[in-house]
Amino acid sequence: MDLNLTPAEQQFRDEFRSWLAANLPAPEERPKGTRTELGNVTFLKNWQKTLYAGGWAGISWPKEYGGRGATLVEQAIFQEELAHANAPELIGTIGLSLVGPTIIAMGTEAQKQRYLAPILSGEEIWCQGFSEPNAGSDLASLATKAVRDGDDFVISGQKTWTSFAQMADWCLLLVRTDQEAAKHKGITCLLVDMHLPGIQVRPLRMMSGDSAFNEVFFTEVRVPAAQVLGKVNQGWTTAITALMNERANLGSGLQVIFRRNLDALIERSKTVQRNGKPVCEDPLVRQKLAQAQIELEILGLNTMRALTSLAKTGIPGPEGSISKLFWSEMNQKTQQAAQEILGAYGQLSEFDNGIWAYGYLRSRGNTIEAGTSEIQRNIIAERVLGLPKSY
Amino acid sequence: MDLNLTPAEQQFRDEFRSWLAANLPAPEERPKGTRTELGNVTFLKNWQKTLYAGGWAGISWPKEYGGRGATLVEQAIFQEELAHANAPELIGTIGLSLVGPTIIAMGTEAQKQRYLAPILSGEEIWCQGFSEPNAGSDLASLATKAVRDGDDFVISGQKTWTSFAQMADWCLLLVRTDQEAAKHKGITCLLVDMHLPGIQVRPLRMMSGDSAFNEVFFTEVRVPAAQVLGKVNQGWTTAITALMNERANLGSGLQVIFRRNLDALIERSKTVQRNGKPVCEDPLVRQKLAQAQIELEILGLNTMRALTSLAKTGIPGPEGSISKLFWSEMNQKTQQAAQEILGAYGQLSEFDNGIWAYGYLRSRGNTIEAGTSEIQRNIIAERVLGLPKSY
Amino acid sequence: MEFDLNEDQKVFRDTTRKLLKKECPAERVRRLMETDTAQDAQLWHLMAEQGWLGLTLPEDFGGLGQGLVELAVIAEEMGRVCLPGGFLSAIFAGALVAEAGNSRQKAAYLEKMASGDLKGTVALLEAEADWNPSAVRLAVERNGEDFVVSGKKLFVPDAQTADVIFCVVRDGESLALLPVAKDAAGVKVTAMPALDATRKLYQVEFENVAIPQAEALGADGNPERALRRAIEVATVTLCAEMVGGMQWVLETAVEYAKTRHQFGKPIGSFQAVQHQCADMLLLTESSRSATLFAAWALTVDDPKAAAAVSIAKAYCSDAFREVCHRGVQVHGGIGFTWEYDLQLYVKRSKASEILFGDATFHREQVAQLVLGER
Amino acid sequence: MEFDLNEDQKVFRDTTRKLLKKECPAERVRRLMETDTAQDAQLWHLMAEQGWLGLTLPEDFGGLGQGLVELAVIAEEMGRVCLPGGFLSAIFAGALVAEAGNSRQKAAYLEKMASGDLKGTVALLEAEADWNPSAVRLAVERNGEDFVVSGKKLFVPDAQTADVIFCVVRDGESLALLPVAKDAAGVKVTAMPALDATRKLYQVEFENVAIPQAEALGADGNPERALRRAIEVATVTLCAEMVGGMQWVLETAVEYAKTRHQFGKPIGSFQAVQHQCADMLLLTESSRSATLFAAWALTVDDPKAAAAVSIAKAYCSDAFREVCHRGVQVHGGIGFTWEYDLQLYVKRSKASEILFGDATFHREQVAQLVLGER
Repeated sequence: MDLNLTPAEQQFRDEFRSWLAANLPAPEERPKGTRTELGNVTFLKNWQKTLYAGGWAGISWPKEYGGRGATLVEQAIFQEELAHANAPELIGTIGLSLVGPTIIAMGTEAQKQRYLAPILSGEEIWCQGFSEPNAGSDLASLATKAVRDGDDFVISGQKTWTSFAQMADWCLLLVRTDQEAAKHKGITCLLVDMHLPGIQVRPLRMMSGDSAFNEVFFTEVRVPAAQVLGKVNQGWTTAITALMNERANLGSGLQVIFRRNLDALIERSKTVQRNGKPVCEDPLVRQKLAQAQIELEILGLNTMRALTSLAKTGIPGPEGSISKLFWSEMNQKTQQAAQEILGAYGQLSEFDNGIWAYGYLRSRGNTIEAGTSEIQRNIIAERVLGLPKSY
Repeated sequence: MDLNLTPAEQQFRDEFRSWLAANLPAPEERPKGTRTELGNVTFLKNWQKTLYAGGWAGISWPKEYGGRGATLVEQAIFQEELAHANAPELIGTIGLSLVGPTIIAMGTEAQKQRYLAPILSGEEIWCQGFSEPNAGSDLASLATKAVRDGDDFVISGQKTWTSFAQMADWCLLLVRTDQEAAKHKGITCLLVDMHLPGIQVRPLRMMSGDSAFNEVFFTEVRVPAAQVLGKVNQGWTTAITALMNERANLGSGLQVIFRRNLDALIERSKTVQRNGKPVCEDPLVRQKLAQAQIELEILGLNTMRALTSLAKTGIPGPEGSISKLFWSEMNQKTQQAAQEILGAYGQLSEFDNGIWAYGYLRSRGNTIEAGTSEIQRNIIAERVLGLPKSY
Repeated sequence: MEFDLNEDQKVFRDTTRKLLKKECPAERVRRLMETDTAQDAQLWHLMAEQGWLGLTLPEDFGGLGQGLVELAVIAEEMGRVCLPGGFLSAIFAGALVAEAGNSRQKAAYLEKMASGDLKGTVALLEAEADWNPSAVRLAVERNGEDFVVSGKKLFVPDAQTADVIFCVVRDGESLALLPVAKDAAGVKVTAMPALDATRKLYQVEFENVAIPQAEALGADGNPERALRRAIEVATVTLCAEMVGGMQWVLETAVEYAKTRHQFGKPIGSFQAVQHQCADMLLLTESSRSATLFAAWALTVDDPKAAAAVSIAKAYCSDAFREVCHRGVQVHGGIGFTWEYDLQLYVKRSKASEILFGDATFHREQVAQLVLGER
Repeated sequence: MEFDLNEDQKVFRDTTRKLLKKECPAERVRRLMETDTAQDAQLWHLMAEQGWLGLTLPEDFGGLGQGLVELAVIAEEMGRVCLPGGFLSAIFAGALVAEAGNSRQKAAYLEKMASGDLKGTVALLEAEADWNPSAVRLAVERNGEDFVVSGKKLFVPDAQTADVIFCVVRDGESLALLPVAKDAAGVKVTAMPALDATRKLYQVEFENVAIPQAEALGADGNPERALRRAIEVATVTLCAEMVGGMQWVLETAVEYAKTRHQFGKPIGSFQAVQHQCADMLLLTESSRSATLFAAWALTVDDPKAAAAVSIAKAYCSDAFREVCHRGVQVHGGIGFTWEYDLQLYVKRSKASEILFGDATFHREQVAQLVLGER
């Protein structure tokens, strides 16, 4: 039990901090708005390229695949330093934290050679085609089908909730390849070129007004059979690996955003007035700010503990569900607290660029995306606590 | 929509109020402690007798069975006036609100003649033998069996969570009379003399230290077949009627206790000090007191609405589950608020006679007794909202 | 004692529901929220025609003289369809004139308000967004026969479509209620776009706007008390609207839970979903009880009326939000989309939560009452 | 960076767990809670023998010189068996002497405390039951070479079995920490029976009790700072104990949910029960993270240590209560009985919730820190 950085970790941090100081585009050069706004894509791809050129891409990926071969702790330090420096978010996050590790774990050597480097360099952006309109929590009931035709699979169907599809070059796609098998047994995972004919992407507007997600339609899309990741009809294993990677990584990336958000709220509480005083002097507001701080700190600590455990076992496990549950509910509570603290101002589009109204609405999706809270609790109950299956 | 009392209701209230003023034993004559402490039984039976003699027993029971034949609203007024006068609680509550109405609904004329009057007069106290160690939420899986032997049933088994069993003269008992039938189909309801040989009552001590409940053991207890209430093997219907009566009545009786408790808390908040001031000046405390007040007022309003509806339909329905859910969770929140408001004092046995520590612990049973919150939510979902059955 | 709508009220409810279902479908709400004012002349005309705009105004001045329970009945139906525009502002302004106006002023405003020819709103909030009338700081000056006001009000609903803005200003120890024509010189209305696009908010700036003192409402009475009473009326109306919103969300979620299948079963057969729905029902019905009681208590001037209004608003503020949260969760992803109508209610719930004071504000009012401080 | 117990710590944990399971079964807890003091000479002897009483005390004074993580490790195991008696008081008193005492005082107390021959407790709270040292009002008088104290302290744990009571008094602007022999003339200890019978509380009255000024701890340093530090040590110890309690409740509830059948299935297959258990795990693990971090931060004097302690206590206070509530609910009726051991943890959770400050108190400390007020 030692939460100090080791000398090696300190050196890593110092090195990256210096590199950032020298290479981070000045604030005025950085784009406004979210990663998924298309105007920001070129800038963000270039930023990934710069990171890659500096040796700061795929921190915990093996060196043989172009990563830095660093530890998971260093991976976390990397995230933290990006946050401290207020650096832009990474656009290739699906590739970096989900597809890449899955290809490393399950891909052929040829696939590794072909796909990993462009993820690191920001040349190719990935998306993840899992959810469907009728396969949400029950992902294994997915219906998008791929029929073998000579050397190809021919894909037809629809995916939804696909982040980054509007700019993605590739998709990690789950398809049904055996209609007869039990539902978990007939699924295959394909690496699909998003520029192929027959693929249509339609942005899915959320209640918060933006379109971070998309619907993706596949109409007789031909993909060579060599594009299978893992084995035919054994894609469910690939999916679980990818989902656990997603949950393990989502939390640590999001912490950055949560920290900035809470800091902004704390500062705001010093300027918004009620009863002739800044609201931060109101005992009720103080309790809410403190609770937000407490939960955010604990999220960080839980993440560090999980990281230590992951570093020992090597495979992300169902503990990711605890983290997912924790951060999603924490952010909802904190966004609600922000609304209560800021009152009428928190709902205005032109107050702090509307981040509070947006943040509140967006947070309602947190307990749904990447597996609903209900699913996470089921996973914890059944896979961590060993309770009998509920269905 | 008129929440004013009608002239008749006002007259009822005034009459009862005057009667109470003239007949209520002086505070110093009343027993301390709970209804289930045996030393208080004689006093409380006499109090019921006095009410009966004055015409104030079985307010909404039909006149032909010795009741007052008053409306459900008047029944509620009766409860309220008892509360305002700080009158002792009614000891015969199981008989008055659960067994009596069930006998009226399902009993033979002979049973009505035999059992109803002594309930009203307080001469005979009833208990309700439903739950068993292995039949809690799943009541229909009860195993206490009654075997027909000539003109008798011979009962063997165990009941638990039986309030008032230690002083009861009679028990409304659910037994299994057909081992072969589907579990809801083999149950019979019996009216059992608690003084029969083979019945043993053992108090069940709760975490709050008192023994409001009992275990009741039946060893070859012989009961004449004429003691069946309703029909043999159709006791499940009787049980449901009784449970709905229980839920419909529990809420309005408990309101009295909740009101007194909250009033005491409000007064206490004016004397307990923190930071050199009474805690009632602390904004956090004020929010908690207000929330308790809000929920208690709404409990009263919900009860009034349910009463209006019940008066029209005549049969208590699954809405009782809403009330049960509401008051049980309300009381738990309020007791927790009391603990937060009173701090260290709230845990002392010798501060306000230990009512706060007791009240907190006792409240933990609220979401379990008379049907757990999980069961209530299932009932609401399935029987009120029409959602498909969960199991 | 009868805690239920009477037969007339039920008929009124049913016809209102039918009418609004037809006249204000979600597509119309969506079309209106994209406009600058979310106001619809045709719907406004309908409301006037139905007598809704003057429902509780005195019959002597063109109203129907109904009680607040009737108002709550229609407001609930409006909430159910998420009706956009200025009905609530009209109720607030109408109640203010009815409470504070002398007979000349009532004659001047109420009939036109009831007929829909004059739209009113009330400008109360300032920089602190505090709903307590005693927090009003914008001071008025006296100049001869006139009041002169310079300064600004914030978060004023429907100011752009209003013909008259009743501006609450401080006149020393007292308040003054000034009817200001929206088009008067020196009045500037600027949009304050916010999360709920179905009820638009504005900043209203006044620059040396003169109003004859004789025009101020309630000058011969107690303007603050009249204002508080009007706020209570509007608050109960809002609570009823919120109950209607909850009811829609509840019904929609239950319906979805019955039809959506996952793992080979309707999701409504999963306990986690069942329990969310059960809680939604409990919250909705409890909100309805609190609101109907407050409406009745205000109508009959029950001594518990002020407490009842704060109890209703405190409870509804939390409940509508919680019902919407649960509604989204039951739906999963689809409930989070722009296309699905649930989002309209989520936003309405959020705006309603703080309008006329949030739960914290009203709990503090309740605390003052239970602690015997006022 | 490694956020996990090291191998030594894990071995220490496992042997402690095994030992306490054997030496402190629930029957013993129940027997002890029925006694006046909940103190057990044999268990005390065992703790001394194992080095637990001096675990974190300096080696020069008979301690083992271990860090607070090690202390947290054994405290968690103690919490798991709901160990009754004065261990926490011993830790508090020992930390106070270690932080505030000069070397003569350390020599006088610590070795005996570590060996179990001297039992200490700290008398801090007064009528307001405020854990903030600056709230101490009981004033001491100076009389020649002596401090003289008259007045009373409340909610003092384990005062009846203590040999020495370190009494915190006000000496003008400063605090004084007076070691008072429990049997000294003028000292009167009266039981304050409370909900958790496994940790007894007392009122301690002082009537003209004189203590040589030279005996006061920390007089040459900053007694308030030393006291705060000792409170932090004791608070983290308590948090670890709470985590152990949560772990017991979680495991017991999960085990019950696997074996108890209703409706023909183990109740652990019902979503409602599953979700309660999942929440219990989340609360327990998060409490453990917060507690271990606070223990580590205090040990290495991390600048975040004070915040970490308040974060841990605020979170654990809520979490232990919630875990117990859920534990009872999962069990149903049986979990509410006197005979079932869950009740011991429910009561312990309630007492621990407020000991060393409740969640509200610690959130206020966190607020002061995040707002940069101290």
